[in-house]
Amino acid sequence: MSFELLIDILIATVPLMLIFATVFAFTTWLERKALARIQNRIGPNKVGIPCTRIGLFGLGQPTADGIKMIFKENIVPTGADRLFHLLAPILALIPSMLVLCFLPLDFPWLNENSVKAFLLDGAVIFFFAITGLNTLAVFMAGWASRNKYSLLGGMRAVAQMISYEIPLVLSAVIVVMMVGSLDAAEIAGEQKGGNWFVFYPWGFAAFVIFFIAALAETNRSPFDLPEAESEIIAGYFTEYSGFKFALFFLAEYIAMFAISGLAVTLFLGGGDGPGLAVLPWLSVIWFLAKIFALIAVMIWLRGTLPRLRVDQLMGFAWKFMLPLSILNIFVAGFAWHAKQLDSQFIMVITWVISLAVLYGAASGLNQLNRGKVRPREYKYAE
Amino acid sequence: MNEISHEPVLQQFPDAEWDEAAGAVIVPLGQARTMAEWLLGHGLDYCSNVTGVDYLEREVKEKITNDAGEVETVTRTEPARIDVVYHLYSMQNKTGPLVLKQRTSRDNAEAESLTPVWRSCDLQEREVFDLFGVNFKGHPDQRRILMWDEFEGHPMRKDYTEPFDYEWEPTPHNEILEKHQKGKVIV
Amino acid sequence: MSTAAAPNYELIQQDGLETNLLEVSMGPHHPSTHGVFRMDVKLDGETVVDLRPVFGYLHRNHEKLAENMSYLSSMPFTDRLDYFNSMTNNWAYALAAEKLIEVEVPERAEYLRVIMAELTRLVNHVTLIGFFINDLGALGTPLLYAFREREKILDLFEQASGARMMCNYFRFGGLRNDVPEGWLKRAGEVVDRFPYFLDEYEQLLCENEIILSRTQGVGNLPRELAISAGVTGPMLRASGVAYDLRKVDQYGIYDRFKFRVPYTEGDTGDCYDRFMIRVLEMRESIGILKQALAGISEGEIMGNAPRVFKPKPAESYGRIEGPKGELGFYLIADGTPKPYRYRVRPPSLINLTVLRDMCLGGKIADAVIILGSIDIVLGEVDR
Amino acid sequence: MSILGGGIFKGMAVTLRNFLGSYTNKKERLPTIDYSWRADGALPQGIGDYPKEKGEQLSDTTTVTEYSRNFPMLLHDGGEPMDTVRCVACQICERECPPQCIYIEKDYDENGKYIKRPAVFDIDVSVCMSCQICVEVCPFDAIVMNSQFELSTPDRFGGLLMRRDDLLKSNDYYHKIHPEEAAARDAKIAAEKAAKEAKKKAAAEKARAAAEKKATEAAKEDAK
Amino acid sequence: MNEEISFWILSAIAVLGALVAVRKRNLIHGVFALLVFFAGLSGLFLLLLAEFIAAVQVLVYIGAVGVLLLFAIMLTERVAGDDDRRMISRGWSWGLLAAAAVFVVLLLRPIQQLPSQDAAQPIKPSVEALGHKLINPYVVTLEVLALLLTAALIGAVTAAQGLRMPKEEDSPE
Repeated sequence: MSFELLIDILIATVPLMLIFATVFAFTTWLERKALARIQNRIGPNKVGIPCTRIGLFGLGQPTADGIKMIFKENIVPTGADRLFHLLAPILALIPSMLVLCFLPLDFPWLNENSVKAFLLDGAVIFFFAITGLNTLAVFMAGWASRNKYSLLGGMRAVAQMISYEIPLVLSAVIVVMMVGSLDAAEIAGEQKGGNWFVFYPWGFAAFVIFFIAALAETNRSPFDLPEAESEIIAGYFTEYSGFKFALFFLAEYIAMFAISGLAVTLFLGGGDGPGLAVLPWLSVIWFLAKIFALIAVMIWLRGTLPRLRVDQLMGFAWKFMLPLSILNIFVAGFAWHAKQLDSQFIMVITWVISLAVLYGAASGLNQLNRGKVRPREYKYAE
Repeated sequence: MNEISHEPVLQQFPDAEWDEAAGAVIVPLGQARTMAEWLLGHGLDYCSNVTGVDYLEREVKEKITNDAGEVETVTRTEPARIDVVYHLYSMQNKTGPLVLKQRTSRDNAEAESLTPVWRSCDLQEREVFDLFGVNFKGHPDQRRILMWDEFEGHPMRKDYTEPFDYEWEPTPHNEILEKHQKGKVIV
Repeated sequence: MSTAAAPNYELIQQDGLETNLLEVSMGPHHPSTHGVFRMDVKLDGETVVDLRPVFGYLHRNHEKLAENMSYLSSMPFTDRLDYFNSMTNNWAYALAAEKLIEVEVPERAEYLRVIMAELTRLVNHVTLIGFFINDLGALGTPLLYAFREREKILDLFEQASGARMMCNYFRFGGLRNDVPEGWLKRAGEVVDRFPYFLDEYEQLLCENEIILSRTQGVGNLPRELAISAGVTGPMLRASGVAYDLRKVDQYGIYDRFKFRVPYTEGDTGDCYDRFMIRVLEMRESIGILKQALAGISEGEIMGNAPRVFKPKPAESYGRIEGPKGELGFYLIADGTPKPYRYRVRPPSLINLTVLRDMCLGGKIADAVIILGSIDIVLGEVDR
Repeated sequence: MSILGGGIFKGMAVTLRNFLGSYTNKKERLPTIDYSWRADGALPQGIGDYPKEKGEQLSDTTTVTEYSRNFPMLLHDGGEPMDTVRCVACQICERECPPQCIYIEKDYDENGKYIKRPAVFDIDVSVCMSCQICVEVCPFDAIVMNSQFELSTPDRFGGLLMRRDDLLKSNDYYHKIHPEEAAARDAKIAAEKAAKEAKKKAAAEKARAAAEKKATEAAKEDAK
Repeated sequence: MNEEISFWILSAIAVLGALVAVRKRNLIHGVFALLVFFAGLSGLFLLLLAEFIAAVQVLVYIGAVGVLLLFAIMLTERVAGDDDRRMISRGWSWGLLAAAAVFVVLLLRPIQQLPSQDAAQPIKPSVEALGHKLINPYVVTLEVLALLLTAALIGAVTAAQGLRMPKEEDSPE
């Protein structure tokens, strides 16, 4: 192994981790601030530059939180599996960090070799393979804590992640099918010039399914059942404190970035955006901006929605998302063949038919699953 | 709110008494359940309040007019007792209340449970059992409700005196204190 | 009827694959048991097969305390029963004691009592809905909107009585003091703004698909059982019984106001009904408030009742339609300045009678929201 | 047919409106931050940063509302506190206090004669629940509610036990913190005093008249 | 050189994982050790430039089989055994014999052929090539496998349906 290759790899990986760690800190602040404003509070506003009274809108809050987390006591319950209790947060963090390198981020400082460090033919499939490891970490945390709530949370998390991985993968498969490649860079390249897949009916449906499944995968509201504080305290990290908790927290946010990044790659054109011809490095900015847009929607949803019940959650995955995403594959295949004919008229027809089929199927499934659930009328007695 | 007349009850159950001062029907011994079912059948479907009242043995001075037409003060002793009071209403007729009282002795307090008739007595009778020590025959789940299971005594009784410390139990502190007083531990 | 009412403490039979039951003690330290309430839950997977409420963690024997002090002195303690609704607690106690000493309440005081009680109802219902949605898993957004509006009403309470929650405002025969100048105008402004908030609140919650599917068909309470179990308040009306003490007893001056009592059409009520009945009740309360604020006139606020008194031996039972249900006070006077017997009929406790019946067979998440929809305050449950 | 997920979108519209509204309409959306919505508008603006930035009015205990109450204080009419203290140590408040946090001892002079003032008047403010019952039962208007709230202390046991001398406040101070209430109370005392004086006067008049009558009668007698 | 170092490290991880998986009496620990073995194996595939197989190894063996094992263990009575007791089971010699037999049968020939393989050109199997192979020559096998899996899935669903609790009749509205 040449020393230079090692340097190249470090050039590729270290900034990635640093950037996302910083972005993580900023996102926690953003989330707290946005949620506070949604809830008509002002959120963190005190911690700014130390030893001064400058608040900086509370931008120092993540740093302060981090310092607090590090110095907090690490409590391991009696009877807990100490080794697994320690390993679980680490195991949660590693896959989340690892998958970041599959995102097609063209940093200006990358050279040929360092790009090669991530160059994998099957980037998309690797992405799913590695994010699947999160399940194990969650299970490990839930089991090792020796707490019934943790165990319930762990079991919920495992069931949920496995179920939602299927619609997630199936909607990604559509893009892979249309592009004919598993390579993330190639998929992003296909969407250059505003030809984003989200603008197609099948692409839009797949994007919505992907986004909903991604919410479930990252345990975000309204699918935050594994950490449902009103039912099972904090789920699998009930017994975590201090730095281990911070690692879980970090892992969760990094996973959010990673999965949003994949959504951006698959459906939102990757680094595509105006001004690329003049400034090529702008693509990174566009990419991150799109990630932030998705995360803002996640925060917005979190501020709005209550969570589902566990059986409804599974029902939603298997009875709504799965049939719809399978149908969507057929629609996409149909659209692909129609595209080969290269006719404006057929394109329009395809559009209309795809839209009708997808919307009809969605509302049909919705009716089927929700049954008699609807707003009611009430009587008044004088 | 229309009052419910107690006359039909007294007609149906001749043994029942009417306590004018309290405005309550005193249920004859052993007939509480039958009476409750009869009342339920006659529209009193809602039992609002169940509680106990503890009366110690006491001397009552009463002014009565004797045969000669003079007012004289008579002292009589009222025996100690516990009343279990039920406030009944009718939701369908929107009438009420009718007050029932089960009277029982203090030493061996026992009453008939009306939980099988009105579910609302469930927790409230448990509470009376807990705080007054009235044993309810026929209650499906008679346990202490507000006090902990190991608690002794019935705090709502009038002669209840609270112990110095409810939850005193020997702790290491005492040992350390003793040692400290003997000069063994240097703090 | 008694069969429907008979409590059944048997475990649900489980068929099929035999697995160990998971026994979870939810509470007294649990985020959503609304205080130090505890439920001993047996779970089969996530399904509740047995549930036993455990009470008493906040027990302070309020009744015994009150039996050892004068009638007036236990008035501030009634604030601490249901600490969300101190005004209505005061009213119920004042009502019972006023029956003993037979004083007239001046008209202005009666109007102010109605205003305070209805404002309290708004506070209670709006926060309850917030907590309920919080139990459903929303990240406190509806709750904080509720608190935002509650803030405005609590400011009114503070201006009138000097305290935000422990108001201690009612006295036997009237009120402690008159409201300050301009208070009625400010109250009018708050009341006028409230419907806009309710519109927004309903838009946020009432059509949300997740809330609909989480609450409908969950925690069914049949009418028969509700009546037999003495369930009162919005919970009873959600089970299809239009029984409101403001209509039935017409205590105070409620006979002067025009308002309607919302209730469910069918024979059973679920969590959604209980939630919606409260929303609709708030609208009616606003109607009452508007009438009361328009109808109030100048005058005395205190009848000629002494602060400390010795009522003649008698018994009285005063009950009002509290926001949580029928709040009753049972007093026995024996001629001394202290009540011989002082009993609170706590709606929160008695509404919990049916908790087990509603939770069995549901999921653990359902148990949490059913408890939320019952609307308990532990200060009142344990007393 | 309603739109798929229409309720969710409606809810999201509401939260978005609140998000934006918290920047534009503070009066409605952030009532605890913005106090200008209050009709009296007399609230200190720096209150949000309370321990760091004390609003002007907080330091001299001017209160939020007229009726706000924190812990009781004893009133005196100015000058040397113990000479003009209104309390006569009748112990009614001690008896009526719901949490039993008042302790009073009467004052006696060296001859063992009861002077109408308290020798000891302690209020344990860690027990006091600010219910104002003592104020209501006091027949001498001697005890009223203070609104000072900065009472935190590092001393667990002694620090929250307010002694007589801590509790003594002048009537002027009372006028400062609760102007309306104090004025009403003063008026009531004045009226009572006037009534008493009138009664005394009437009694004196009566006595004088009786004496005069007696005198005239005596004079008549003498004349006879 | 690099490849060799990586190979030895990964092999060590895999072997250690396998050994721990066999020896641990705590079932959960055992499963996680097994997963470490799978991870090592996946690394070895990656070293052979078989990216797709490596990904599938992670996806299927770690992601799916591991979780399946964990779920199965959750249904057993005693999850955590005593690690100290009976470190070597009674029939260990038979196990060793069986392992040796499998090793000989499966790997003897490839090992004998090693020198000749050395000269062969390393091919880079791309996902695309794999896909074409699956669709063109092996399409029947693939379809049959798919059918089998579907049948298994339907069977599992049917079995689960039979075991479900008899549901109480839906309450009226």
